Amino acid sequence: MDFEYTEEQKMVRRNVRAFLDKEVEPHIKEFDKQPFTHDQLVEWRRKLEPIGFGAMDFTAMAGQQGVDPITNAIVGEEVFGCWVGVAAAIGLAGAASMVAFGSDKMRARLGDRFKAGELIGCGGLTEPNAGSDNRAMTTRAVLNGDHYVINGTKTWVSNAQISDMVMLLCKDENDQLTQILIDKEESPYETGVLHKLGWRACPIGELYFDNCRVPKENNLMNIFSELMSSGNVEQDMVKRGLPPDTMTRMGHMFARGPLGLLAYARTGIGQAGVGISSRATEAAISYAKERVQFGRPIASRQLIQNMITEMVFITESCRLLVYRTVIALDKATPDFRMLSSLVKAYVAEATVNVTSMALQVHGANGLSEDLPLERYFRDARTFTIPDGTTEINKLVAGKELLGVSAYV
Amino acid sequence: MDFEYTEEQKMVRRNVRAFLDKEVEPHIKEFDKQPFTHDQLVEWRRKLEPIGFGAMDFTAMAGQQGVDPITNAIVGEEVFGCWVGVAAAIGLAGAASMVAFGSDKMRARLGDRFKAGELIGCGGLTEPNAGSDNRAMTTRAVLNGDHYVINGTKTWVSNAQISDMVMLLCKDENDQLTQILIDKEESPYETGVLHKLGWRACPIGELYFDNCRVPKENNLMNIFSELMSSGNVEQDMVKRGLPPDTMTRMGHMFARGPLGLLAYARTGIGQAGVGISSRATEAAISYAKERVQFGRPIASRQLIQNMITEMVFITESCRLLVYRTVIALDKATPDFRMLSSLVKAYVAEATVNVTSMALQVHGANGLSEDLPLERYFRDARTFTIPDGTTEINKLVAGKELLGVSAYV
Amino acid sequence: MDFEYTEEQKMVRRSVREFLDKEVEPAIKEGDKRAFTHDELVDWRKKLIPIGFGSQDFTSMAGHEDSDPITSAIIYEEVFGCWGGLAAAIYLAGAASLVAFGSDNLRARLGDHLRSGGLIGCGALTEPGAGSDNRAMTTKAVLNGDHYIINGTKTWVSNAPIADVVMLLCKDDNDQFTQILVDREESPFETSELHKLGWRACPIGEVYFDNCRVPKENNVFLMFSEMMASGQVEQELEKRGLPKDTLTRMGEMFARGPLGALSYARTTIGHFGVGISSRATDAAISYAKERVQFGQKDLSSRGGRRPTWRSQTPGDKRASLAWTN
Amino acid sequence: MDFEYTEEQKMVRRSVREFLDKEVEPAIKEGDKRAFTHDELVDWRKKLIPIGFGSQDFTSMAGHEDSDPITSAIIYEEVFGCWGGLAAAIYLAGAASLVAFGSDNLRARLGDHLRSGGLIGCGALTEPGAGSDNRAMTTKAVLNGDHYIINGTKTWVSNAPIADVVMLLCKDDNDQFTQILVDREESPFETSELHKLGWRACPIGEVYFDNCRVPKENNVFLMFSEMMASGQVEQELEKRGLPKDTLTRMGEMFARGPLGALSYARTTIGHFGVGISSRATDAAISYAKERVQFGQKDLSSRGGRRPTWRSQTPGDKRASLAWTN
Repeated sequence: MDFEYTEEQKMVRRNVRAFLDKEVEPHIKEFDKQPFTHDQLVEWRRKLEPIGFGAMDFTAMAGQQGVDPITNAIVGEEVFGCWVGVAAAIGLAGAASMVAFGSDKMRARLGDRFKAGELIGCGGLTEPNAGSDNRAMTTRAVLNGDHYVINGTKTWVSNAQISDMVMLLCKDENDQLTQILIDKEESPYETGVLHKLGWRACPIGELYFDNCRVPKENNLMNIFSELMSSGNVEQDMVKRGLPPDTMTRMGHMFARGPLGLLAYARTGIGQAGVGISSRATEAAISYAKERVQFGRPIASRQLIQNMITEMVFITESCRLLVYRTVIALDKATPDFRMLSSLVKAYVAEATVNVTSMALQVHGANGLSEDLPLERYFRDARTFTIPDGTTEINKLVAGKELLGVSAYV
Repeated sequence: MDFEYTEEQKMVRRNVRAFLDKEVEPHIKEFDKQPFTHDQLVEWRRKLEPIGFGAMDFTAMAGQQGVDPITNAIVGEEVFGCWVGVAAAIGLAGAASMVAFGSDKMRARLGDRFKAGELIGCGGLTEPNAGSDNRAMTTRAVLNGDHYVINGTKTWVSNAQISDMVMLLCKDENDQLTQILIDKEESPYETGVLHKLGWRACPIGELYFDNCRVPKENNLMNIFSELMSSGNVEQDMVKRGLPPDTMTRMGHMFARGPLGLLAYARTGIGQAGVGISSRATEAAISYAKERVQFGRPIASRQLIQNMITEMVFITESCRLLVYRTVIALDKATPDFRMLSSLVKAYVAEATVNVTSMALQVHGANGLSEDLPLERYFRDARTFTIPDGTTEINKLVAGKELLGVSAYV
Repeated sequence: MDFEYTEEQKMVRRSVREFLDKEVEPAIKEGDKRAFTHDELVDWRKKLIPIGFGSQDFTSMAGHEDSDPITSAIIYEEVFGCWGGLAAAIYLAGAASLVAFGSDNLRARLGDHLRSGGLIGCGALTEPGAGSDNRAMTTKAVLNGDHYIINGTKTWVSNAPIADVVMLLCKDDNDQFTQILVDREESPFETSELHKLGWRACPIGEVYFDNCRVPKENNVFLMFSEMMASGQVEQELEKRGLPKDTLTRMGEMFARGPLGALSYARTTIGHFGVGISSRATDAAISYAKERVQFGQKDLSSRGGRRPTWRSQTPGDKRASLAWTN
Repeated sequence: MDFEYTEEQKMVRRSVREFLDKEVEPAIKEGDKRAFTHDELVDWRKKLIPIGFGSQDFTSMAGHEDSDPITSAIIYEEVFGCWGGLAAAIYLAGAASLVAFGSDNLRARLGDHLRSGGLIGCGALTEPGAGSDNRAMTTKAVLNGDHYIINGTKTWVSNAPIADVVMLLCKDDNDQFTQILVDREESPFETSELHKLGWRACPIGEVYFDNCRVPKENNVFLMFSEMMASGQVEQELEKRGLPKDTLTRMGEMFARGPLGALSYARTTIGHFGVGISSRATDAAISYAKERVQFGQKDLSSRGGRRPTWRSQTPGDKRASLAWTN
């Protein structure tokens, strides 16, 4: 066991932090008021590419290729800790990377824009009446000749209203879950906007499919099974401009069905939580040392030290558990599902607690939009819902730990 | 960074656990009713020596020599998790190892019994009116010819009533803190017994010094400064049967004054907490899977999974922070004092919470003395007081983090 | 709405607290080391009845020892806050009060004991396999002629080891819940003691029914339905020395089935919590005001002086939450 | 002790809730996007005065808009629970009520406005460097002839951007706390707005005093001491249209110095908490009963139907904590 960062990891954190402080921080206040437009998000994605965040690699959710998972976690902590709005929007736009698996026609139509980083993707999972319970989904794709005809509504979809394409999870004629890629230009769909507590810069909305026609060949499940049975997967990958071992890596991510990807997303929220908690704690420490009341810095008061030591304890113990999870995911150890849900549930809640205390240390200034504390708090509070609420993730972890489900 | 145990560490945990389950567990119920007698404790210490716990090396508190700190932590977790009473009594008896630094006369008188593992030591720090505030100590050693004459009362001293010798912290004529070794046979003192919530097997009591005469040469501070200035420390160590690098290792422990040793004790409480939490959580998981109510195991109920996932989250995140602290201590990194107090404060409190939930999962059986849950809970609750209360450790950590003291 | 104690309520608290400080507090340290014997508990109960705690009125289970529920709450807070083990044992012994509704035979044999406060009852509900899930109970009373034959094990029964009478909840031949009064003398059964974290003075244990024979007339449901059907409820009550409105008050307690009384027991745990928290907070306030660390007071003047918190009774009035309300 | 609402109190809650559901609730979504202008707030206040919230009686600061404190609490719970931003703005505007104690000049100029509910007040306490530590205040009023010259900055002042009158807490020449009423028209000062997490509709901002000249007679301490010393308190009060017992009631509020009124404001935050928690719990209960996940109800019948919780007002009576009490 070893708890030290390598010199390179320390350098990555330093560089990323310096980049964010210089290039991003000064713009947050202006841009975190409204959801990004399509072009704004494309621009921000390009801006963050140099630090290795938001690369249009499909494995982006599982971290950059060839980069060790702790380094990825460090980058995730820093970017999310700096500005959740931009990090969430870019991260979730990564669904567009699925285009690389699309048909020749799709790749011909969208490949260039994808490579240029201009394609904004989104993932349609949640429905008004199907949140934690994905079996209750009613959005359906019915095959009609060589097209699917899709009907239904998806909600709480990040980037919905600025999306170029959708990775849709829905049911087929046989009531089986299936995944379909939808190119908005070819298969238009309507969208709506949702307004919310946090993640202000990240567009979140609804997708409305009203007899939306999508070519049969866009069924992602079919694409993958054909790829696997073709016998020349590695060549095919190279043809698509993907690394030869792509499918092996996909295997880890999807090892547990179409929702396997969630383990990455959930661990990502753990990283985000630790990143936000770190920033908030750092801010509280600085403020407490500077703010003088009753003749001494408030840092010298026991009730302030009570909050700050608790914030440090929570942040540092969560950080280590997130790292352990990140490595478990990378190695696909048997406990990765349990750990990723444990981290999603408890680190997200812990982050609400830490950001709330950090705000409190700042007094009225903690409420002010001139300082980032109120944003940290709103963004942290938001994290306890997506990618499985705290409650459903406790039940996912509980099932892994106890061998019995308590969902119903 | 790396979060995996080595094969050897896993084997150590397995072996230690198997040994404890076979040799110790069956006897706890009988022996945890009363504080050990002197001979009982000697016997238990001998019994546990094969697994590397309780060796009469002065560095025992800092872990076995030559054994990596994580392995030490594993042994500590397992022994404390099995039976705090025996672990605390043996661990704190280790003060006797200071005899190796004593005068020729002392070593001649006590050396054999020490080597045979028969010498029970204790550390006199707390006084009725000097707990966290050691500057308020009133026990005083006044030099009179070639003897100190000591007067005062020490309380909450583990092993006090069965001790052969005391490592005493007190004030000298100049109101400076000093440390003196007291051989009970040579310098008799009276003792009293305290009754308490937990740690039932571990004797805790008071020491009464009433004009107690101790040879001047037993002043530990003098011993060390003479050793350091002698110019042949390594030979001296060998003469005393100690490893040549002993003083360098001592340096770490005492680097921050006579209370530096506390960082080891505090981290040890973190290890103990994680050990107890692990056992309690394991017990709750087993019980929840077995206990059937309303036709199904209670493991399938959401309120039970809520408790158990929280217990796992707390235990595993605390475990990693304790390991990080153990390594920080071993390497004497600048944050070891902060981390050891953070761990003492928050892991001890977390352990109370975990053991309380584990008891609750067991229903009435959790209250029963036939199962260990009520003992885990009492022992865990006890840990928030010794070696600095939760509160004073928050202030120690807070001072390190914020650069300003909030003690007063 | 009105949040003030009446003068009388304040006086009750004061006098109960004074009584407890004088008569009970000094005995706790020794007394809480092991569970009460039968006679010890009877002595304690007789001692506390005058302050309004532990009367053998069946309604004591409802915490209504005083006609005013807030006054009852005050008494319960004080007694439970003073010594949980004692209060729990006396409170739960109140199950014996059902004897007053029993047959002539039962009343003839136990009535005097009951009235003198000498009868210790217990309520047997939990089983090893039936805790929250009372439908899983397996203890069964099978009617055989004019007796029930009872078999089964009850656990975590307060006062079990020293009980004279058990109020047993079990199932009958038809797997329906039923309640039976078991008189230990007439229908012997074995018990054992369980050792536990708290409530050290309150004996808790298991009750083993091994073909235990109990007269049919001891069925509590029958007792009441017969009384109701007799058309002479008031006379029956008078004969038993019970107030006329007894059944109305019972009705409130049992309005929700045989487990209805639990609502009262659960509220009593609330009194316990408030009482003990209040004592603990008083103690913390006293200690915190007295304990000096890191200066703030002249330490030199304190040498050798025994701190007051060591000798003070927990109910020290100088800092009492209860009084300031 | 008595924990029941009177029939009248229940009726007050019902009618206030109905009023709010009808007149206020529909406006919140738009209205809470930005801070009120002066005239918007005046309109809202005039709308709410009839239900007993926001009267310009100085005692409104004490939450005593009704003679019965529990009734007042009910009204406060409901209004704060409905729309925190609105309630806070109106409540804190009540500082203007001190104008009634002001000089003839002040009353002549502002009295009508005050009585009509058109005067917005604010209380300026916090400074950038003086939060909890009010002794660190640096805003100073220096007497120069018959005027004070005031210099300093106050921050986190509710209603600052739209206030007509400031009740200023600052220090005088002798570094003693003093309180001065500043009429913005007569003694102009600049303000700015602060943007913040919550209370979106309530304007909060800073107040900048830059050699601001205020007539000496606007010193609140002086106003009161002169009135007391005049020997004609009742006549003075009558002249000002205030009830005869006004000073007695004031005495209660200010009994603990110039910051005494804070105890009232702090209790008001308690009403806020209870009101908003009650609304939030009601909403959670409704939603939890309606929301189906993992089956339990026939989903097929629900397709396309808009769940009620989307359209329902938060005050849905079907599951209201307040009503069940």
